[in-house]
Amino acid sequence: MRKGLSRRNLFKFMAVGGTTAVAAGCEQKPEKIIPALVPPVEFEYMPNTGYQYMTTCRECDSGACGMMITAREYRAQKAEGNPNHPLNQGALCALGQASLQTLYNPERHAQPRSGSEVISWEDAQSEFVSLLQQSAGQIVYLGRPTVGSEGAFVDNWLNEVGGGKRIAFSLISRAAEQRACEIAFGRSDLPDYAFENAKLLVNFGADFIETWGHPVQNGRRFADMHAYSDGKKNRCIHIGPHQSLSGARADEWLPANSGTEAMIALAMAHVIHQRDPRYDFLDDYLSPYSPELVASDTGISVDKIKSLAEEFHQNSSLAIAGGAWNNSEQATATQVAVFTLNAVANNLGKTLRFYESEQASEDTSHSQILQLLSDLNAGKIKLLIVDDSNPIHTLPKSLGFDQAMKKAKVVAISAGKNETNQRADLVIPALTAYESWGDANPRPGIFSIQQPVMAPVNVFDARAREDVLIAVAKQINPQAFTEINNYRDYIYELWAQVHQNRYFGPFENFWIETLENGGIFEAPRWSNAVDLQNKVDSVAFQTPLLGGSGLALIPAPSIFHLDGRGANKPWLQETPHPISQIVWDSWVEIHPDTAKKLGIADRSVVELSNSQGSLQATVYLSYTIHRDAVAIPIGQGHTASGIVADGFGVNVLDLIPAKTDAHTGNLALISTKVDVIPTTIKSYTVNLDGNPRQLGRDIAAATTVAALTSEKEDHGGHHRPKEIVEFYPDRSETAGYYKPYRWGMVIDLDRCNGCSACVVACYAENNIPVVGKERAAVGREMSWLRMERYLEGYQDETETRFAPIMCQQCSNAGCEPVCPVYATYHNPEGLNAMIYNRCVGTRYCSNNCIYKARRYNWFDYEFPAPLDQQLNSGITTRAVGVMEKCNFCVHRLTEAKYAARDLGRDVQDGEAVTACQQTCANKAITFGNLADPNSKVSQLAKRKPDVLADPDKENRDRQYEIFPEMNYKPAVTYLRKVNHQEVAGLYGNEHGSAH
Amino acid sequence: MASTTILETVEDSSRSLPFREEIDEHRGHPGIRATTFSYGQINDDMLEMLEKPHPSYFLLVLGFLSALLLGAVSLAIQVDVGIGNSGISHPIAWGFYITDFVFWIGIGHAGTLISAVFYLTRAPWRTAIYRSAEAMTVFAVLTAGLFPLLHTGRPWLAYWLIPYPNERYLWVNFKSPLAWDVFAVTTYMSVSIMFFLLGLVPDMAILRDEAKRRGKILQAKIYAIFAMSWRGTNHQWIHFMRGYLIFAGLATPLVFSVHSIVSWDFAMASIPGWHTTIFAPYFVAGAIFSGLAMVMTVLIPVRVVFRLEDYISNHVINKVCQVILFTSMIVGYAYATEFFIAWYSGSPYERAVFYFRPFGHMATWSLTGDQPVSFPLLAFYLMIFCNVIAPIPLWRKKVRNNLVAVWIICGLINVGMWFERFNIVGSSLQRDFHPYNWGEYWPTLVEVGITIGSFGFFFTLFALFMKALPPMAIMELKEAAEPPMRKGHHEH
Amino acid sequence: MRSYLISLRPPTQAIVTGVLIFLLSPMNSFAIFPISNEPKEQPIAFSHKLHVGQNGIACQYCHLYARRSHSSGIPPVSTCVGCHGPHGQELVQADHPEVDKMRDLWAQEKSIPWIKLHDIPDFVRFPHKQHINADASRFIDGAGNGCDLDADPRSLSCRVMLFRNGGDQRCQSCHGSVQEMEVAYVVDQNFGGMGWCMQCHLQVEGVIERKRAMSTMAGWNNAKENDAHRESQAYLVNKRNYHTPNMLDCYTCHY
Amino acid sequence: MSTKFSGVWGTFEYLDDTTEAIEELRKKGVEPTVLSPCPRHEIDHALGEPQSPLPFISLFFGAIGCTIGYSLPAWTASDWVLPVGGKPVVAITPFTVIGFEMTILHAAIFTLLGLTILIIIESLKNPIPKAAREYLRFQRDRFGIVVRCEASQYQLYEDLLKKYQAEEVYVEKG
Repeated sequence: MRKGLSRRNLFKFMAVGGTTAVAAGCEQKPEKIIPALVPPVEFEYMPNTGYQYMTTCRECDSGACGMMITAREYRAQKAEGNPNHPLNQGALCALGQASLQTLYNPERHAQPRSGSEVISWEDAQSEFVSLLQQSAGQIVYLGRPTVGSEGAFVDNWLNEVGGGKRIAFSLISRAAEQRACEIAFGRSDLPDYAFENAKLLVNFGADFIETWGHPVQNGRRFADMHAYSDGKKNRCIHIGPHQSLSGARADEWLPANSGTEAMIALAMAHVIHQRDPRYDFLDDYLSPYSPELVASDTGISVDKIKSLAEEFHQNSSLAIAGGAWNNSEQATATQVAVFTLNAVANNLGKTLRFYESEQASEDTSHSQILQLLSDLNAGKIKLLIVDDSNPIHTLPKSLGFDQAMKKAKVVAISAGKNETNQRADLVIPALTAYESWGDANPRPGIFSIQQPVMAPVNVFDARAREDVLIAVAKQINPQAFTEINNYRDYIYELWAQVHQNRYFGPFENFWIETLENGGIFEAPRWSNAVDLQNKVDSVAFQTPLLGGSGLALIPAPSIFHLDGRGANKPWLQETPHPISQIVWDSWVEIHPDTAKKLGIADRSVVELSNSQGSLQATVYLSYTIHRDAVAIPIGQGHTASGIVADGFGVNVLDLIPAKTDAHTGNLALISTKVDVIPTTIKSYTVNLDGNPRQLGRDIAAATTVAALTSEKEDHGGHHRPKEIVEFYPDRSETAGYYKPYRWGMVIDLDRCNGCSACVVACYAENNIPVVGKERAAVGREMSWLRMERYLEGYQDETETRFAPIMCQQCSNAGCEPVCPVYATYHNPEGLNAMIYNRCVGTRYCSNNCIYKARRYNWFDYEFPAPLDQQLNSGITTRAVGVMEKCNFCVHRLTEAKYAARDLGRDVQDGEAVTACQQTCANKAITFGNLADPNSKVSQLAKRKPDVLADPDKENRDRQYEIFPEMNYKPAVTYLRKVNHQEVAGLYGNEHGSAH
Repeated sequence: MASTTILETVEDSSRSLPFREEIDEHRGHPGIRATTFSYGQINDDMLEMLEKPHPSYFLLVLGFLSALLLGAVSLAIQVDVGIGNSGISHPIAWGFYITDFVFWIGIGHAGTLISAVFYLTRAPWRTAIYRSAEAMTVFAVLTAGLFPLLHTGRPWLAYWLIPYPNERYLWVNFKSPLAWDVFAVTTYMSVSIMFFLLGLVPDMAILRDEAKRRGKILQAKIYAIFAMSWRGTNHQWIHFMRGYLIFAGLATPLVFSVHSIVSWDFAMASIPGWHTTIFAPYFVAGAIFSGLAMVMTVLIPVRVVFRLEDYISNHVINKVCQVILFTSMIVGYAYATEFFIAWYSGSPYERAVFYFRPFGHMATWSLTGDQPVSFPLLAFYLMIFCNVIAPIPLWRKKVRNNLVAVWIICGLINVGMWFERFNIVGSSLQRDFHPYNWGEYWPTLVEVGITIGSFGFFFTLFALFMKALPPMAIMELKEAAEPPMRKGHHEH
Repeated sequence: MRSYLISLRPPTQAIVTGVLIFLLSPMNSFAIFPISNEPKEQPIAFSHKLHVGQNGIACQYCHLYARRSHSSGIPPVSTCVGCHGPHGQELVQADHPEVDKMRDLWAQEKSIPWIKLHDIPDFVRFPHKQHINADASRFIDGAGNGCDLDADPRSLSCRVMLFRNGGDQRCQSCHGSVQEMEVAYVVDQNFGGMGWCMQCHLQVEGVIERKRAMSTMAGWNNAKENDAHRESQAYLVNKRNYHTPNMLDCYTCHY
Repeated sequence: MSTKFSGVWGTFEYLDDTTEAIEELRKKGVEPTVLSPCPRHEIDHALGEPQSPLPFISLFFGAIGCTIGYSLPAWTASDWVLPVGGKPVVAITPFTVIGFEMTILHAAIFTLLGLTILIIIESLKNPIPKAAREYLRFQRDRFGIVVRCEASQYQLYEDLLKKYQAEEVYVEKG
């Protein structure tokens, strides 16, 4: 372009900007309007208009979810899933939503740094060059596992600069699973777990909703399999010492002793094998694992194992294992056992499938790390390049990475600050995935492109890591990368090959199409040739011995912080963990019975100690953990990752000893016991739930399959009055109301996994400020949408329920009539309009809201630069003293209406989408026009007339509203969670009254 | 008697006599010795109270002013930083400020009750105390009126609550109890001030003439403005007394309506513990209860300092104590009724709140175990103790005649009634429908500062009033006294 | 009244007048704190009069996003360069000092820091697009009649008339006769005020009916019949057979 | 009181003297103006129980206030229809609160205004001599009787007042 300006540099164009929400009469400083120097090409730019760009999410290691970024004024403002992408199909997880805060994180590196000294890019590059030249051949490149062409590129680059080794490092590695595939099936790739084909899912501790595999895809497939439909509901059994989110969604939890999941799998296989011997070579292998023999070790009764095995055999079933909780010293053996179980139950090719083409995934085994450590200590490595990884925080302290690191020069290439690059000799600020090129090929048939969706954030002087590498390589070796100038060229050429192999037509067209769609997506083809190999009997399972005394320690990967990289994102810190509802902290999950025995009170601080050291954290009592175990989430306890992360919580990995899995060399996370010692320290841990129980108030209601399908009368429906005598006619009789729209929502609690992606999406969409721990402690968090977690029942029968609660947009709202200035009123489309600029701030509406869905701006909240660039410029950012709440993303509705009007029609079903609905992988949220009887939301919200007429039959319908006896007439209809059996607490039928 | 002897010192001998209850039934009112005094004596006694104050008075005012200053500084901080500086939060969006508002409005009610309601019911013991009580009404309502303004998030926009024609075409929502509050409180404030000033007119004429006599022309002119050329002619008296009666007639339903409307701020909401039909009478009784207690708290020291046994006699205190006792029983009954209805209604939400108030948390359902004693818990027991138990000794006449005991009990009632309001405002919001949102409330220094400041504001105004205006209605004292008769008393 | 006022002393007169205006003025007539309509000094003395009035350049030649977006857009500097040419290739007004300022900025790759005039508060969403493309036939009969542009060009009837005329005149209905302005300024003192917006919107057919009369007397008398009748008067569905936007819903502009 | 006062006025120490003098004067067809430090029903009785028209003023303006109190909310609510909480737009029940408060407010304001105006009118009708106005004990403990009369009757009324043991009697010659 002219004058050397790329079009993406033009985000100076801010026709509307600044903050000028000043009361009338105050003298305003004249605002400046700075026009662009060069007009952007017309169809590419329109002020105040969101443009969508497809790219790939790079937040988690498994990841290659497609992302669709909405950019306004050339600033990315919202991340959504790419609807074309087969993995996530338009949805994103909480981490993906929060990727915007990777981009705009104020703690990103702004300049290259040598030691603690800020240097120029020229100096940084020349220093990098000299380091590389000094240590040719003794270079190690430690990076994240790659799913695209980046790995090959780096390998190539290492060759060009003098030779070295690349190590892919991920704490939550699937290496054991991969190794087990090799042993059991002779495949070098990972299988596809077809949840949706199974009628029974037995989960041996995989946290498939949180971190294992592709959580977004898992969540969707699990919901498809598990959700109630047409009078049927499939079952999910969770086996393991810790429930967590995945276990909470299961229908039954078998609290097996830590590390013994494989024994149950083998015992089940034993039972099935005896009945239906499919593989002869298993006779010896399975014989030591009869249910009778394993019962005492696992803590699961013989009958239970037998009946489970029976069920597993009879139905189309799937057993899965993996994730952090299977990462014991027997990780590979556990996986082999589970694969064996699937094989004997004849699940191969049905629910456990392999792709036709064998695409080996990268070796993420920790043996490489251990090798690296010994090499470092031996002085064999001169230069360590750490790319976007944080081994100091992520690896157990016992491995001594920080000491080993001192033996070599360290170059850190990273966008954000962390503990490792704080200690690096040279820090190269890298661009985030939003600003740079890349691609991903997570499974055969998916080629996902990662393109820059905006110019680099203007306050950071960062460059794309690959571009830096190319530039450096060219300085060292003039023959290197002669074909290309930057990584975009590399990707471009690479995709030309993809094009050659598959498509006709000119490449340019293909390239543009790829960028528009976000990649190439082909349907998977399955292999039929996979069968269990007799090598499995080479893997002998031994009961893992946990060192030390006390309770087994379970480091639980957090759905928000993953291995720690999410901790510096304000949204993820402020969103309460779905299980514990704790924000900005770590906690120790202990069974109440155990706590009683040890004399530990809830919310007290305990000290955990083993041979590795000790740490202190607050106790969270929960029935969702084995009596002999404690769980601590991974990811907190940072010291140099920025103000949002530092000083919050503890790093549980410090307690993990350096034990490994025999087959892969993977770190064993389940490998130690800890002593739990009460202390007298005052706890300052903040949980956002005022009460963990709903006291029979049916906020998150449930019913059973039997109740829904039988004709039996049920007298559980005492909430809704038998007869509602209306004092006034319905609002729909008011002239002009609900014509043509009456926005409404249906939330299916049977599909909701509690993953809280919707909560983060709401933060991102609606400019909701993050308030910090101190203010969250007094209830001033601003989240418009909250994932409420309620517990039902006791002991092992405890059921966890989730209910996303936002403003219910009531017809007979309590908030409206009490506002003295009409700042909130019922608008003709059925929304509780909240008009910020009219609000005086009496807070009466909040008091009178029975759902407490309103949030108040107690202060003028700050969006520290450059987080302010993320603010959605299509809506008002609220000032102090103003009430706010969910408005069903009214700006999105307005945009949909404008778009429809341009086409000369009304908005059709599915055109207006709220942010929470958009990002929900499980499709638990349906939004639309209730005034249209044919819309999906109307269909879902419709109740059976006979049930509506007779409240005694209430449990026979899944639709319900919260607090129907208040007659607020909410526009949000919930669908009951469907259980297989009724779960009743001691006070299950009480309503929270005293007696 | 020559005109030169108008203001010769009234003999003091009668005052040094020990108190005698047995006063000649035919002269004046039994129990109030001042009704036997001559017009001149009453006049001079009252004017003496307005003499140059003792230095300790200035010290007292200084003390009140510093409390006021504390409140002003706290308020400045809050407006500057934002309402978040207070302890109120989600879900307890109303805290100290609304408590203070209701408390001060309640204090105001006693004044109107004494001046209007007891005027209509011809309770003779009101005469000596009604002016002070009415002044308290005005000051209390002024104090109360500040709180709805300063508790809003954007107090600079609080004028939007007034229905005035504006450029935006927007009006206020008259269905909102807060809009009712605006009307009720401003009406109450206006009527109280008018009533107060109206009653002052003849007394201002007395002050005007007294100042004139002493040759203080400027003072006389200022008093003359308020006296509105009052001469005491029969025509003036006729209209005045009729007007006074009408005002009393208007103020009587007003006083009951205002606190009812204030109670509807809560009763109109759906929140358990608020949504109660009993609130209007309950609040009115509470208002009278606390207001009379405040009257006693203030007037007992006044009686001691100014040695006004003849005016604020034990008989008067006795009567006030009887009303306090009566309203205490009403309030106690209301507490009991609330609990009974909460149980009897079967509503789980009501039951939960009323379980919460005395017992704090609900550990039986909670996995979060024991919580510290929360603030409303303290409020609840203080409320029960101060409002129901503390007044019980008043059943004995001996206690009612003991000034110290009465003063202590009335002080306790003030504390108790403040906490009663806090209990209502705070605890219901802490445990409402949605258990997920249950929260705790602890006030911050700013809120405490503003609350102290409100007391400073009230007492500063009252202290100034004590020395600027006749604290008792001279005209009415005279009216109640035996008129001078040459031929002695005759039945009428 | 007038003679009485005159007999008062000026300060009293002012106070009394003020109070009377405050109390008696019809609701739609005033803004308490009017917006300054003083022309503001701009970095470059750009003359709309010259460009629009004399040379006849259409508004949307420069403000090119007006029909497509919320924002009308300030012309990029390259639009200026397109006609005037950069240093070294001067075209129109080769040596005008003000134009040279623009060329200097262009040479330095800097934008022109214009001062914002038409500034509505951030809590208002004003879509230029919806107004530029609006269907002018939806005004009530007679709206905009009786406009006398010479006497009072900023009267309501004239503003509506300009809007109905369409084209560049539609821009003038809010921004005034820009083609006659040497330095642009805000013509209406209450520009951007809510009542100022509503004045015109109340001239749209059905809006008054919808605003005032379409109350339900729910529960009182014949509510249903009355409301159905009123609804029929409110033109909920327009001639193109889709629902018209509700100009009275607060959420239309404030969100 | 621009016209010069012509008449007789006297001061009394005792109420019964005063009332007897009034009764005597009224028998002679004179309506005296009586000054007293406080209202006494004996004086009213002697004057023949005169009544004030003030209640009618209060009632009238109270009614107007009531009308405003209902019509203002009703009109403003229907001026721009903003339905809230499932309630009717013009909801009579809650407007009763406003109606009541406005009734009281208007009645009170206009009672005070009416009272002032009535007193001014009466004062103009029944002027008091300047000397009587400056006699400072009427507000304290003395009663006074003012009789407006022609010069010819000065002696008559002076004697009459003295007969009832007026302390001081003054003749104001207009």
